[in-house]
Amino acid sequence: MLDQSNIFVHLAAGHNSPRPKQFKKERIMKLSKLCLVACMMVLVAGLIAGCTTPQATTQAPAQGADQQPPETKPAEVVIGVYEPMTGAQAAGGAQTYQGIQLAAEQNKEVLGVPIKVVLVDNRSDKTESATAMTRLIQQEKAIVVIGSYGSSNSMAGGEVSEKAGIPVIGDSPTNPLVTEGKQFYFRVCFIDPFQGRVMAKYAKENGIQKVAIIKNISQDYSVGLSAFFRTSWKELYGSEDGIVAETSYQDGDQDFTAQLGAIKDADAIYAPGYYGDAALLMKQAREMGFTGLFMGSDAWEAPELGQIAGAAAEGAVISSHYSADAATSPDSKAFVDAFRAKFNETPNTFAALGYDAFNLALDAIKRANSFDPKAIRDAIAATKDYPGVTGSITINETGDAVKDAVILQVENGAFKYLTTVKP
Amino acid sequence: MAVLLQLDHLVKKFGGIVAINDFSTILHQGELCALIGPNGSGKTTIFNVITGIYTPTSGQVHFNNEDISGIKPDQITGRGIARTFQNIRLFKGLDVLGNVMLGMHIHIASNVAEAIIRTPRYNLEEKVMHTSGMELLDALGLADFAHAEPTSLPYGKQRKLEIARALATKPQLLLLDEPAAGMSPSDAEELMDFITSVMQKFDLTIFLIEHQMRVVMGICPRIIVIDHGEIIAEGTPEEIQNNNRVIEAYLGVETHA
Amino acid sequence: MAAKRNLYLTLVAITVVAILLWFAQENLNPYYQRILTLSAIYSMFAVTFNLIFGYTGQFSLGHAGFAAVGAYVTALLTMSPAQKVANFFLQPIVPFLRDVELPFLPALLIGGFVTVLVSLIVGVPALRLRGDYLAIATLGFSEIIRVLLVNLQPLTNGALGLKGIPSNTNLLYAWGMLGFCVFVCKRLVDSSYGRAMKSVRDDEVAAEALGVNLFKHKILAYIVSSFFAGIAGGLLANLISTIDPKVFYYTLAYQIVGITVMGGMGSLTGSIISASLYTIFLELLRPIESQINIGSLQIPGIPGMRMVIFSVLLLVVILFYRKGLMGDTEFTWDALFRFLRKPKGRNDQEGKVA
Amino acid sequence: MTFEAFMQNLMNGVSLGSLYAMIAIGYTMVYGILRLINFAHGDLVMLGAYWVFYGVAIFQLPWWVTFPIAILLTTLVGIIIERSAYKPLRNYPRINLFAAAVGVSFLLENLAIVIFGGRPKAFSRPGFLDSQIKIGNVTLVSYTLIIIVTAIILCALLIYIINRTKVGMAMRAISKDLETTSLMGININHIITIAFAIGSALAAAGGILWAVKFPQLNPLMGMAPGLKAFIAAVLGGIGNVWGAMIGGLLLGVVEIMLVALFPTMAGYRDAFAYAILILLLLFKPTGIMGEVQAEKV
Repeated sequence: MLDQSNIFVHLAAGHNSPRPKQFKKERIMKLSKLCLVACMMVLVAGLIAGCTTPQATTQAPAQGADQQPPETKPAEVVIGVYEPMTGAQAAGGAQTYQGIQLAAEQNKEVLGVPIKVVLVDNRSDKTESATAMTRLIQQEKAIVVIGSYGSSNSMAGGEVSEKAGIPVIGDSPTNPLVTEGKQFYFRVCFIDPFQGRVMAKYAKENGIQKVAIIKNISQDYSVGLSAFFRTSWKELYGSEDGIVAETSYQDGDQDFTAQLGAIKDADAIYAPGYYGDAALLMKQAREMGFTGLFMGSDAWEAPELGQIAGAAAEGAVISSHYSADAATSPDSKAFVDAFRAKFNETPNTFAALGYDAFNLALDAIKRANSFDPKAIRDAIAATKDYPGVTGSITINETGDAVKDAVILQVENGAFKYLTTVKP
Repeated sequence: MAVLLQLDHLVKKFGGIVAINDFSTILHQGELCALIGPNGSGKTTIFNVITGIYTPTSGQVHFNNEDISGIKPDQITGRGIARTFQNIRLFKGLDVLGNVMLGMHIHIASNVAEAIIRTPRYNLEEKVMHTSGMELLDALGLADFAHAEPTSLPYGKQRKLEIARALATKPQLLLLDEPAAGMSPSDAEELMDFITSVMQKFDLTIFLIEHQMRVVMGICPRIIVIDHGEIIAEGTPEEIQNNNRVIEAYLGVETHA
Repeated sequence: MAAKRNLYLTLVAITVVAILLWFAQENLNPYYQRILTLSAIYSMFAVTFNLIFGYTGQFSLGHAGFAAVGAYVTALLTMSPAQKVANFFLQPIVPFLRDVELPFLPALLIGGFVTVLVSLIVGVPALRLRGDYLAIATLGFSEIIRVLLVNLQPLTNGALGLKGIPSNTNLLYAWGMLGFCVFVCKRLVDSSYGRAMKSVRDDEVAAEALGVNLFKHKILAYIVSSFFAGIAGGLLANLISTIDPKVFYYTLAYQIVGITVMGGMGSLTGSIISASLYTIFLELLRPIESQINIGSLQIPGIPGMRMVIFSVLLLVVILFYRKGLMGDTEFTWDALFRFLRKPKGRNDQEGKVA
Repeated sequence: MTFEAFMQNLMNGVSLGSLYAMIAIGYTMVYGILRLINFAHGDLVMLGAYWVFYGVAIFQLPWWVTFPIAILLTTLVGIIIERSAYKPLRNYPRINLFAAAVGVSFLLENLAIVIFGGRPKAFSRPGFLDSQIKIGNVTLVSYTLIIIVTAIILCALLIYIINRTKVGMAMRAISKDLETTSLMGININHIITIAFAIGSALAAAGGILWAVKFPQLNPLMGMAPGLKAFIAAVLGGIGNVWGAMIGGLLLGVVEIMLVALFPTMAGYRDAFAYAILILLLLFKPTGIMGEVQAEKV
């Protein structure tokens, strides 16, 4: 049907020979069609494979788990990870994954079965997050999933895992909506209403009288925290009068001078958002002569914040989940040391949360003594005083962790532990 | 004979440049009139004003005793004026028959929904368009190429196809913009015969732009000559040939004419 | 004769596909179901973009906005009042939106209609603009919609987005809607109105001189295009069950342009093939990012590598299949038979015409 | 608003606008010649900034060495892109070129994520750009003035090149009619490559100054400036260098002033920018400085 030698002759003829152009075009058309047919075949083959093989493997762990797990051991147990490795939130995803990698390295097996960690990139995108979760559950046969940095991604994944009945442990999605109405979604971090209150309380205790809020209006995280901060402020101060301004910016904005121009007379600026934006904001505020306090949130925590903002960041305070300085328990210290050894840097909140989420999953499997997702789910839900490196974790009835928050302060470009706030 | 087209003191300016200056003439039903003039003398601009591509700066265009100056080109086509273009403008994305059938689109009665559902009325209309399109192509000697790409046709046939496409709109007045441009003298002559035959067959009035005087001498009873947007002469071929201003305007321009 | 044969073949093919879809719906791994469903949704985006650009020549980049409107309307209409109240915990939802709850299909159609209405606000004035100016105006429009979605909290819940949208979209709905969309587009394109649309694309001046009302036909293509793009958006919302304004960033429109060009401008078949390949390849490339073991050799996965390779593939297709996978040809039974029977003969024939 | 506040905002707007302008003139030049909306332009901005980062952070080079090298490297990338992705498509419909530009932009962004990493990086300003200047009650950082001055110099230079040099004349000829120009014995490929090189160099310069003003680098940092510069170019009349300059300044000032005057409406800022753009296009479809191109019938 197709003369192979001819194809190469004509392709080799290249752009410079005008004569066989018509002929060449035909060949290329033909080639393209063959490619198409091939692709279709791959698709069909994939579909057939999908229909038949995986079903067999799913049953294995699940069924075996129902009775007596240690006797009928599956060949491996898959822990799925879906994090934004590309796209706008790639930074957070990468940090979280470092923690997970370390945890996976330290724990090669659970209940005597080797662990396989499968990372799937969710591209910081809802559609991809949903597909990624489906892949982890249906294709990779994960029995428990870790993820994801970014509440928006987590919500998309949560819809899929809920239907499939696979438990998920969120590492750092702090939006209350993530676990709302979900039986299978948990998290090892506190949620935004608490975080907002922590900062409002800090403001009150440190004599802040006038605050301005600058939020990233296109990020659910930032919008939520601002609202919770405002609510708590009102409770603590009795009125909203102290909030002298509330203004906003959008993803991609880097010039905050106009927003800052309006709020020169505030004692403090509360700007919950991602650290890249926050660093620029502080720098510009200081350049414009603002001398008050900067207050931020857990997403500020990154070594780059100090590097980007330089002197402008000095003294800024944030609420966060964890501090390597406050690592008092032996576990925490060991974690920090191991992390430094592996990655040559100090772990930040997200790495620590990833580490905790992974270890909590293993702990739940052990407590359930089973590979059955439902049993694991129940074990996670029953978690009480789990000694994580980010603090003691107790899962409440909504699936959220009840735990301490820490307040950190930027000192010489790094985050220093200031105090701990109980829930 | 009834007046079909009446141009009253047309003026068209582009910025400071006057492209047409006080142009007036009358075309009667069944007339074949030529508009000639040197390059850049404003011939095509007059066509563009008549067909609504440009609105006149001042003056009016009356067609069938209706003032049509300033209305949109497609509405003017709907009133019964069709045209061809100097540089052939066929639709590459449609085949030869499709180009002709497009010309009939203006007369379609079915609406879009009917076209999508393919109601009996639409199907009938489509069928009528198809057969009359084929008839038209047949009459102009293009039937063999009905499903060819228009750009694959030889040059002369592309010209004919443009005329066929214009005829499909069922015009009373046909404007031909240099139909013989780029043709050899013998081909041009043949085309002119073709035009007269079409004119009789379809009961048309034709207004025709030509660059070379010689081409229209034989067939046009009346010739208007313009230069710099103004009429410099009007009359029978003989009168034009002997007009001093015309000779002056063309001198040095038409060395081979 | 041949026409009748083709009609029967088409009917048989539709039946077979319908049965296959139904079977897949019941038995296929949900992961593959999701990929195939997404393929259908992206196909709808590509087909509708093809209609407005490939057939009518209007470079409209407003698809992200169309999809957003369709998605939000459909989502808000299908969510239960309780779910909506739970969602809007920062600022309560406006009462008239809180209390409506409609079945999926009517909600989808309403989503499509609302999309048309909203798109006309910019379409009516902007379709007078040509080429790139139209592109930037529509792109700006779609960004305006996104900004409004972010800011109008009582209507849209702002950046928090919506979650818990009933997951109504399945294979049958998605492919069924795609079928409906292709049917309408194909019928339109093949009709007298379609010829007029193509004439507008090829040469506006000549088209107008032949009595084609430019605006009417542009707006016609624009309406049909935005209607189905809105429906595709609604399908997407009910597939992923949660949406927020970031889903409808303007880059979505670029993706759609890329897919459509890959498939071939002016080929609906091409759009569908290309959209499906796009979705499938994105998934097929996933293993690249995980650790690969060849014997004792371990190649660590590089996160992000998938997207690099994918963009290279995209560029290769754009650079080497310059007319797209299908050019401007459609799948027809006759072409299939010719392809199967006499590939050589077809060469000669085409050579002659060209 | 007090006069000082107004001046402060105006200066901030002009400095932001100058950055837009610098990126927009590269955009508009490439468009003028090839009628190509080069969406990869924003990613060249990103590359320019990253080269400087690596030059300073890894190789410890002084800024006056890194800046030219970064511009040179970005120019090289621009030329490679033009030769490998755009040139082969020159005789195809413009939509193919557009799709190729989207593909290139996609590739550059994803490559940057893999190679540079997704985490934002800190860009350290050279000291002389970091000093504070106080004029009355208006506080300025020296880079603000340097950005404005650089933008004006580059724009003037570009206009000189386009209007006074042989290459510039050839560029103008190509933008009028590519085919005829090639018949006149001008090496089209050569000229187009030069145009791309200049455009890329401008993008790099814009990127470096962008990083000076906003010292935070991430692989997607070029998207927003790229889009804004495109809007600026369209506002000014795409293909027109002065227009791009004016469009950029206008956009910058409007963006800042809008938020400064209506702080509560800050969330709608982009919507206003687009609305202005659309309205302008409706009343003046070719932008502020664009020429009306009469179609020959």
